[in-house]
Amino acid sequence: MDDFVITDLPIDVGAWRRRLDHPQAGGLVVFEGVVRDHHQGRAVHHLDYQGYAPLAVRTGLEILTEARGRWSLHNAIGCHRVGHLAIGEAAVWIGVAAAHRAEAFAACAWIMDAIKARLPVWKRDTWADGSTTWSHGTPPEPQE
Amino acid sequence: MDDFVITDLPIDVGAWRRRLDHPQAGGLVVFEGVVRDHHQGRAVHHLDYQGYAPLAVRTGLEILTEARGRWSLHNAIGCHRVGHLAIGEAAVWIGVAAAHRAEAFAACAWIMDAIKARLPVWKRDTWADGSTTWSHGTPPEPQE
Amino acid sequence: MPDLTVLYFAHLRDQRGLDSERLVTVAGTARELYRELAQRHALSLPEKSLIVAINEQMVRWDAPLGDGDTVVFLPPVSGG
Amino acid sequence: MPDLTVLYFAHLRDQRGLDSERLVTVAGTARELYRELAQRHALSLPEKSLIVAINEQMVRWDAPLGDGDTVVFLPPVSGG
Repeated sequence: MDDFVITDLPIDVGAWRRRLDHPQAGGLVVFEGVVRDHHQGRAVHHLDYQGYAPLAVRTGLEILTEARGRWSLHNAIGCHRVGHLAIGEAAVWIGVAAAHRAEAFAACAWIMDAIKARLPVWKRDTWADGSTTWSHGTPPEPQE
Repeated sequence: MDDFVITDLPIDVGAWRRRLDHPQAGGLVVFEGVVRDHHQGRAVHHLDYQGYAPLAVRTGLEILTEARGRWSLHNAIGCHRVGHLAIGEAAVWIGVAAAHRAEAFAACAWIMDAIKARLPVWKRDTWADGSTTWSHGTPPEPQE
Repeated sequence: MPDLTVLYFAHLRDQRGLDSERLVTVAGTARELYRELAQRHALSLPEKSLIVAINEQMVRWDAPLGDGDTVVFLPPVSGG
Repeated sequence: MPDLTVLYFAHLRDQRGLDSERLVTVAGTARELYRELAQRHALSLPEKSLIVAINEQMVRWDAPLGDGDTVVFLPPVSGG
């Protein structure tokens, strides 16, 4: 199965969690990014994510490979949702399995920072009043 | 429901995860401590945990309350298993929901450090050869 | 003159009013292509806020364009 | 002389061979009780590695014992 996926279907967090099982892993850390009902003080109705899927998959896999190089991990996998997301739906899921918890926490947090900084995915808030705003965002880092 | 539980039944990680749902939470971080097939270079057959349940529940709730004081959290819950645990079973589950991921990561990692340092729970390894060893452990901190 | 596919995302998709288009351009580099498109379609994002990808690889603004290339100007990202 | 319940965990449970016991002691403090039990049952853990709890509260070693108290000597913990 693919270690990093872009999907327009709801994220099956139970299925992703089961993929982390590993007999040598003592610590599993999972991050879920979920659509909140507010953002910068305004009520949110829903979100839309667009993603440049082929480059996003490649970038996600590169981030996971970098994390496996920085820490001793048994597994590091994840996915990012695109399309229309309602409040409470998961936009991103990242799971890390390691022998010890410190590595799992550090790697999972680092992966999420890298996802936010580098994944070619864009978020648009639709506010409670129906107006929309693209998130300000971070210019992706050139990779030359 | 109780925010911190000591249980001799398998931890239902799906049910605990669902308790984290919160419309204002944008970041969920979950830690699972799982029984590994090895420890300090030796093959493990299974683990047994003993816990002083009433004090462990109180201590767990105190730790969660301290975490809610240190970070702005929407939820912080967890449980610790006692009794006989096979390889791959979860011994501890901690889940934190916050508006933003940095708080959720920091709080979840801190809670786990506190659990390891303070919860009156004891782990015994049963090795592949049938011999047993109580973990060296940390003296719990006095709370006066 | 290279025959290209250009994909649009986020603000640029809204401003262009298209997800993608095929076009033939006199532009020789990614920078020249963005300036041409920005002028024609009133694209508001400055070059310095964008990253260019050609054929799913991030490249420099002075990267040359070749026939059949897929070109994407990536706005500041906001995943997670 | 207080009538107490003592609970044992981990190494101390193995060494005592009991999960818990009721006993009447001449000991006036937690420290005196542990010394009495350690001598009688060859408990190997030094006082400085233990924490005392009386009635589910962690207390000092010189805490007095009262009738009906539940006393626990907590070995170094190893949860998680």
